[in-house]
Amino acid sequence: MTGQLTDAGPEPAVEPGRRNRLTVAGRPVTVETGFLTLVVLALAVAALTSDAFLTQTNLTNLLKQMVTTGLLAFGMLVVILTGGIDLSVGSVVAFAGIVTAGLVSGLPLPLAMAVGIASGIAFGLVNGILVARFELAPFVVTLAALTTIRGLAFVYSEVPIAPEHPDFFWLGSAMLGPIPLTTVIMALVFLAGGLFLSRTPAGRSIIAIGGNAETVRLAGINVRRHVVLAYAISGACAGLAGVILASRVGIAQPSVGVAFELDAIAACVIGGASLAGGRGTARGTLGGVLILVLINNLLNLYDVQSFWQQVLKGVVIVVVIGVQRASRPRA
Amino acid sequence: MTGQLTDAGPEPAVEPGRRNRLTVAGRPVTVETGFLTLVVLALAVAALTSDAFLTQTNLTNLLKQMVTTGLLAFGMLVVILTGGIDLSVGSVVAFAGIVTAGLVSGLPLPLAMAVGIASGIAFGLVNGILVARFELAPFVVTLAALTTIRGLAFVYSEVPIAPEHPDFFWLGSAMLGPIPLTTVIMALVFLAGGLFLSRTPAGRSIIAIGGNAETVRLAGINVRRHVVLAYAISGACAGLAGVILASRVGIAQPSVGVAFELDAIAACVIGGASLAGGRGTARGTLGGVLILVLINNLLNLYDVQSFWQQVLKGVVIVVVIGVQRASRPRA
Amino acid sequence: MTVAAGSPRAGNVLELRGVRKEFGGVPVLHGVDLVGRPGEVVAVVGANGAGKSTLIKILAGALPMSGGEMWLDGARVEPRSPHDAHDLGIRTVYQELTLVPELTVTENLLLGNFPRRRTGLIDWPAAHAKAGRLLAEIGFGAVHPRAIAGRLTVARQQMVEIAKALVSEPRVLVLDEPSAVLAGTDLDSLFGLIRRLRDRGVLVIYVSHRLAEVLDLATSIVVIKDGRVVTTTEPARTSEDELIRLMAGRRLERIYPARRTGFGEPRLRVTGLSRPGEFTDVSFTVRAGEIVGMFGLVGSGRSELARCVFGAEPASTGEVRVGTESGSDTEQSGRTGATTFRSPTQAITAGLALVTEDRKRTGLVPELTVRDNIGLTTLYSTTRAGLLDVPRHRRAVDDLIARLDIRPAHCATMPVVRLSGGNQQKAVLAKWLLAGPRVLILDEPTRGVDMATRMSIYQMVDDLARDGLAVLLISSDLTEVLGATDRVLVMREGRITADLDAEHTTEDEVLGYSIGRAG
Amino acid sequence: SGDDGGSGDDGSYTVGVANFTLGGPYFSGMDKAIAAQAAKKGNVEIVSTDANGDAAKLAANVEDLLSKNVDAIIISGGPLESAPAVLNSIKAAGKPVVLVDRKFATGEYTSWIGPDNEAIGRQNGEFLAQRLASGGKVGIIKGGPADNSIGLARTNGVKAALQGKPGIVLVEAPDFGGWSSDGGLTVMESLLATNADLKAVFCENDAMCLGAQRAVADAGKAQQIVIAGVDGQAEALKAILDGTNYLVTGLNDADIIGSMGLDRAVEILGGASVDKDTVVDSPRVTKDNAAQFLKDGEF
Ligand SMILES: Nc1ncnc2c1ncn2[C@@H]1O[C@H](COP(=O)(O)OP(=O)(O)OP(=O)(O)O)[C@@H](O)[C@H]1O
Ligand SMILES: Nc1ncnc2c1ncn2[C@@H]1O[C@H](COP(=O)(O)OP(=O)(O)OP(=O)(O)O)[C@@H](O)[C@H]1O
Ligand SMILES: [Mg+2]
Ligand SMILES: [Mg+2]
Repeated sequence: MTGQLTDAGPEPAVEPGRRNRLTVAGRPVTVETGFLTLVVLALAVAALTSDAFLTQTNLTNLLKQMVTTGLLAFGMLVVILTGGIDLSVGSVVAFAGIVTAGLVSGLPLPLAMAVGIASGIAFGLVNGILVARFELAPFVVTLAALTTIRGLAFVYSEVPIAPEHPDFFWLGSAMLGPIPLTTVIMALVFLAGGLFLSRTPAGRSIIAIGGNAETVRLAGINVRRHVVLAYAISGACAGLAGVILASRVGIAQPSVGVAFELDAIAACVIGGASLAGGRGTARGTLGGVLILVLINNLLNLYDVQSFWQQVLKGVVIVVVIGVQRASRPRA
Repeated sequence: MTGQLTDAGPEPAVEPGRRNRLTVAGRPVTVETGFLTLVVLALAVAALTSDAFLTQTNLTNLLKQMVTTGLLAFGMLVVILTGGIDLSVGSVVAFAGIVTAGLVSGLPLPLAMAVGIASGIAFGLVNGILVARFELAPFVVTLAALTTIRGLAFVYSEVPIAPEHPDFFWLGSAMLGPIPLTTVIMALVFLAGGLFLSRTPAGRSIIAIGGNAETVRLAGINVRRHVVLAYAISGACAGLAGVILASRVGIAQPSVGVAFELDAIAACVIGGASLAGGRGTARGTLGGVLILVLINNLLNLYDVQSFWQQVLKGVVIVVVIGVQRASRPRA
Repeated sequence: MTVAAGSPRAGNVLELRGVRKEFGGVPVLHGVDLVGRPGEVVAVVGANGAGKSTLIKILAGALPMSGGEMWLDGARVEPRSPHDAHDLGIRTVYQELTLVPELTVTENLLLGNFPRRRTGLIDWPAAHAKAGRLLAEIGFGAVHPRAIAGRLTVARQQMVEIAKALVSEPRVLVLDEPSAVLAGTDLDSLFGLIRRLRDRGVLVIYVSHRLAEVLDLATSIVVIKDGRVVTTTEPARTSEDELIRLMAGRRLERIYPARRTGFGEPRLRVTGLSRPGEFTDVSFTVRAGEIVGMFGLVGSGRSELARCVFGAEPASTGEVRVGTESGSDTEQSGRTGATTFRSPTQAITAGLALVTEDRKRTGLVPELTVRDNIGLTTLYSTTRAGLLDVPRHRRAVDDLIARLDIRPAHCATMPVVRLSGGNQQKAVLAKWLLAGPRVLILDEPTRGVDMATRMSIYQMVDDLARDGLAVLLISSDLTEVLGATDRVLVMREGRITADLDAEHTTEDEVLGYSIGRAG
Repeated sequence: SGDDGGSGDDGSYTVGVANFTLGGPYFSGMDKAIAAQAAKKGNVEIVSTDANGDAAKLAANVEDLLSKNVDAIIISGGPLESAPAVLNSIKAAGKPVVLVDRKFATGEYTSWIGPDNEAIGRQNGEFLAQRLASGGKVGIIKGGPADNSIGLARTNGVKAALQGKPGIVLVEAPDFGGWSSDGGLTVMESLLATNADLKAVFCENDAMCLGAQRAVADAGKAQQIVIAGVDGQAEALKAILDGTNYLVTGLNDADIIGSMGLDRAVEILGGASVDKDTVVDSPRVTKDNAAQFLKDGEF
C-alpha cells in the first residue's frame, strides 16, 4: 500500500472496543474512508454541477492553487504534531519572497532562492528555541514572530520588488505536461514528509512528543531538539512557499501572506490532526488542503457573490469537520 | 485584600518542595509580584523617558485604547480557561457594530445596542454548541465563524454606516471626570467577571473544565452547558466591544476588527493564562491588556517608525512572556 | 447463586443481573451478577483485564451497559451519566486518578458543592475549613486543603480521590483499587474508613489485587475471569491461594523466586546525593545480579531520588556512577557540585532504565499504539539507512508483548490507553526491558498488577538479575519488598535510615525504620 | 449566455471582475458600479470575484475566471502594486484586461482607467496652504506602508504642495491608520498626545479622516484643527456639506471609474481601438460643491 509512505502513524488495526458513530451498510466508517468519501463526493458534485470544473484549465488551476496552502500545511502539521502551532508562516512567506526577489539582481537565482528558504529556517529555529528551550507558549511566541517578521519584511523593502531576471518566473510557471512544477514540488514535500513522519526515528519522536512529552523525555529522547526541528521544518516550508509564491505572482510584496496560517491550520484539522498534538497524518492534511481549495474553486465556479462566499466557506468547513468528527470513534 | 475579587482561584498554600526559578533577595518571585514589577517598571520607564507620557491627554488615550482589547480579552479568557479559543471575536465586533448602527434609525438607541450585543451572544452560543455538543475543535469552529460572521457583516451592509442619531456617539465619548465612560464599563466587566470566575460555582466549573473536563463530568457537573456559557460570554463581550467601538468612532465598518483576536489572546497569555486551559485570572489578563496598550503607546510616543514598531512589538511580547515564565515555578 | 426472576431479593441495596458490555462488538463482560446489602463489603477480584473496571464504570454511570439489568433498592435503574449515579447515591473512586491538577484540594473535593454566602458567592474560608474537616475525619489530615492537587504525590492524590467520594455520604461506595498506591498508616486509615462506613450501613464495592486485605475486609468476594463471574464466596470459605487459582485458572506455586547468591561488581553507585527539600546525603550501591528493595512512607523521597539518579532532575551535590561510567564526568551538572547524569538520554546510554510510578503521566503516550509505546526507547537504535527498520522493530516489540503476556493478544496496534490498568503497567515495563539496561530502577512496578502477572514480573526480573542486571525496586508493598529482593533500603524523610538483609529482617523492623520508631 | 461565456457572436459578453479586495467602501463601490453599468447595457454579464486581499488568491481567481472562459477581465487591484503573472496568464489566454483605479507598475495590460493620486494630494495641499496662510503644524496620517503606492502618491502630493511654505511644519504619524476609521481615530489620538498644537490633518483616505475627526472632537479641538481627506466617501461629503471642520476631500469616484472601465472593456471586445491610459478627473470637494457630489456619490 503506497499509503504507508504518507501515513504519519502505523495503520490502526480494526480497533476492537470502539464504536464508530457512523456506519454504512453495517460497516463502520473509519476516519480514512469517511474522509475519502467526502473528498470523492465533493469532486463528484463539482464535476456534475459545473461544466467548467472538469476542464483542463480548471484542473490545472486547482493544482496550482494547492501549492502555497499545501506547503504551509505540511510544515504546520509537523508543528501541530508536537502540540504546538506556528502562526508566523504568513509573515515568513512575505519575508522569504521579498528577500529572494531583492537578491536576484545580485546573486545567481538558485542561491537567492536558497537564501529565502534559509531565512525561513532561521526564523523557525528562533521560534523553536523559544518554545523548546525557554518553554514559552507556542501560540504567543509565533504570534510575536508574526508581527516581528512582518515588520522585518517591510524594513527590508517597503515597496514590492519585481525582479527583472527573466528566470524569476520560471519556477512558478513551469509545467511538467499538464502538471505545474510547483505542484510536483509540493507533492514531493508531502511524500518525503510522510516518509519522515512514519519511518524515521525523528518523525516518530515528534508524534510521540505531542502525545506526552514527559514520557518521551524520560525515554531518553531529546525533546527540545525535536521540537526545534519541527519549527525549523515549518519555517523551511514557509520559506519555500514564499519563494514559489513570489515567482508565481512575478512580484514579491512585503504585505503578502496575511492570515495564511489560518488556512494551513484548517487544512491540518480538516485532515484529522488534533491541535492538542500527537495525532495527524501527511495524507490527511493533503486531503484537507484539497478540500479547502475545492471549496474556493467551486464557490467561484458557481459564481457565488463574494460575501456569501465567505459565509458559505465557514459553514462548509464546519460541516466538513463535523462529518470528519462523526466518522472518528469517540475518545 | 481586594485581590480576592478578581483572583480566579483561592490562594494556594506555599507549596513544599517546589522551587521558583527567580528569586530576589532570597524571596521567590511569584507570578503576581514578577508581573506587577513588570507593569510598574514599564510605567516608570515610560514616565521617565517621555515627556508626553504623563500628560492627561495621553493617560486618557491609554484608558480609551484599552477598552476594545480589554473587553475581548476578558471574554477570550473565559473561553481559554475551558481549554478552547475564540478566533471569531474580531468579526463579531464588526457585525455587532454595523447591526447596531443600522438599527439606530428605526429603533430606540438602547434597544439597537441590545440587539448588537445579543447578536454577539447568539454567535457565541452557536460556537459553544458546535464545540460542546458536537465536539468539534474550537480553533476550527471559531475560525469558520470568523469567516462566516465577517461575510454576514458585509452582507448586512457593504458600506460603513454612520448613524444620524445624535446620541450614537455618546456612549463612546462620555467622560466621568478624567475617565472615559467606556473604560469604566470595561473595568466593571473585569470586576464582575473576576468575581464570576473566583467566587461562583459556574466560574469555578469553567476553570475546572479546562483542567480536566472528564473529571468535572464525573463530578456530576454539566460540562457542555458551561462550555456553551463560556462562548456566549465571549460573544457578549465581543458584541459589547463592537457597539462601543462603533459609538466611539461614530461609524460602523463591516471591515473593522481584523486580527483583534490575536491581541486578545496575547493579553490573556501575557497575563499568565495557559492556552491548555484551567489557568488564568481576570486580574492577570487586565495586566496583559495594559502591557499591550503600553507597548503601542510608548512606541508611538517615541516616534518609532511603523515597521520598527512591529518588529519591536513582537520582541517585547516575547521578553514579557519570558519574564512571566521565569517567575512561575516549574510545572 | 441464582436469583428468582421478577422482583429482586429483599434487603439488597444493589443487584446486577446479567450485565454485559461490549466494545465495538468485542465482549468484555459476559453477563455479570452481583448482589450487595447495606453494611456489606463486596470485593471484586480478577486478573488484569478481567473486566473489573469496566463493571465499575457501568455502576458509576460512566459507561452504558450493552445488556442486563441494574436494580437499586428494589427499583430498576439505568444511570446514563455520572450525574444520575450521584443522584442515586452511588459514589465512585476510579482506578485512574481524576483530579483537576491545577486546582486546590478543596476545590477538587467540593466542586459542585461549594458552601456559599447569602450573596450566592462561594465562601472560600468555609470551603477550606469544610475540606480540612472532611480530610481529618476520614484520617487523611496530612493532606493540606490549599495544596494544588497536581503537585501532590500520587498517594496523596489518591486520598483526595477517596475523600471526594465522601463529601456527601453515599449509599453505595465503589472503590477501584484504592489501596494500590497507599502504604503504612495511610492504608490503615483507608481500612478503618471502610469499616466505619460498613458499620454505618453503606454498601462498599471494593476492587483490589491485594488479596490479603480482601480477605480481611470483605464480607463477600466475587471472582471474575474473562468477563464472567466464576465464583461468589466468603472470606471464611476461601484462601489467597484458592482465589489466585480461580483468577488465573491455574495453580500457582510460589510467588517469589528463590534468592540468588554471589553478586558481581557494583553496577550502580550513588554517593552523597542531595536535592534540597527532597532527599539528603543518600548513598547506596547495587551490584550486578542484585535486587535491592527500597521502602518508605509516602513522601519519603524515593521517587524524587529515582528521578534524580536517572538524570530527569538535577541534584545539588553527590555522584551517580553506573559501572565504571559516571554521570557527566566532563561537565559538572549545572551550577551544582554534583556529578550526575544531566539528562535521561545520558543515563540510558550508560545503561540505566527507570520505570516511573505514574504511568499515565510519565510512562505512556496514551494515544499511541502499544507497539509504538514499547518501541520508544529503541527508536534511534533500530534504523537502517536512517529509516526506522520497521520489521525488526516490530519483531522485537511483538516478542516482548508475547513474553510479558500483554493482553488482549492483538493489542499491538491498539492505543495503549485502551488496555486495562495492569496491562498498561506491563507495557511500560516492556518498554524498558527492550532498551536492554544494565541497571533497572522500578518505582512501584506492580501497582495494579494482578497476582499471576506479578509473579511473572518477579520471575522476569529474577531471570534478568541472574544474567547480571542490577535492580533497584522501590515499593510501598512491604511483602513485596521483603519477598522479591535481596537487600532492603529504608528511607525516611529523605534519608536512608537502614540497609537490611531481606532474608533476615521482618516487616515490623522495616516499618519501624520507615517511621523512625527503631534504630 | 451561460457560464461558458458569450463568444460575442450574439453581441453579448461575459466580463470577469477580479477584485483584490472588497473590504472597503471604495472597492465594493467600484465592483457595484461595474455591475450597474453592465446591467444598464443589458447584454453584458458580470462574474465578480474577491481575493480578500491575497495576491495569490487573485491569481487563482483570475485562473478560475479564465476557466469559465470569460471574454474580458477587469482588475480592481486596490492596494496591489502589480501582478505580472496574472497579466501574463490573461495575455496567454488571449483576453483583454482593463485595470480600474490602480495602474500596475509592471506587466502588460490592455487599458487603464483611474485617478491621478499625486494630483489629488497636491490639490489638498494647495487648499491647506491657502487655509494656513500664517503657517502651522500639519499632521499626516498614512494608511499603510509604501507598498501601496496610492497612499504614497497622495502624501507626496500634499508634501510637494506644502513643503517650503512659510511657517508650515509637517508631522507624520509614526503608526499607520490601516485605511479604516477606527485606525484613523487611534492614530490621531496618539498624534494629539505629542502634537497638541496641530492646525490641520491630512489623511490618505476619507475613512481615516472620519475617525481622526472624532478624535479631534473628543479632544475639544474641533475649532483648532481642520481636516483634509481623499476619496469622496459619502460620510465625508456630508461632513463637508454640514460645515464641520472637515473641509476638503479629493473626489476619487468609483462610480465613474467603474462604469468607464466596463464601457472600455466592451469597446475593446467590440474591436474599437482605445486609449491605453485614461486619467479620470478628481475634482476638489469643498462645502461649495459637496451637495452636487453627495447626490450621486453612492458608495
Ligand atoms: N474503552 C475501551 N475500548 C476497548 N477495550 C476496552 C476499553 N476499556 C476496557 N477495554 C478492554 O476491556 C477489558 C477489561 O478491562 P478492565 O479495565 O475492565 O479490566 P480490569 O479488570 O479493571 O483490569 P485491571 O486489573 O488491569 O485494572 C480489557 O481487555 C480492556 O482492554
Ligand atoms: N504534605 C505534603 N503536601 C504536599 N506535597 C508533599 C507533602 N509531603 C511531601 N510532599 C511532596 O512529596 C514529594 C516527595 O515524594 P516522593 O514521591 O519523592 O516520595 P515517595 O517516597 O516516592 O512517595 P510516594 O510513595 O508517594 O511515591 C516532594 O516533592 C514533596 O513536595
Ligand atoms: Mg481496572
Ligand atoms: Mg513514589
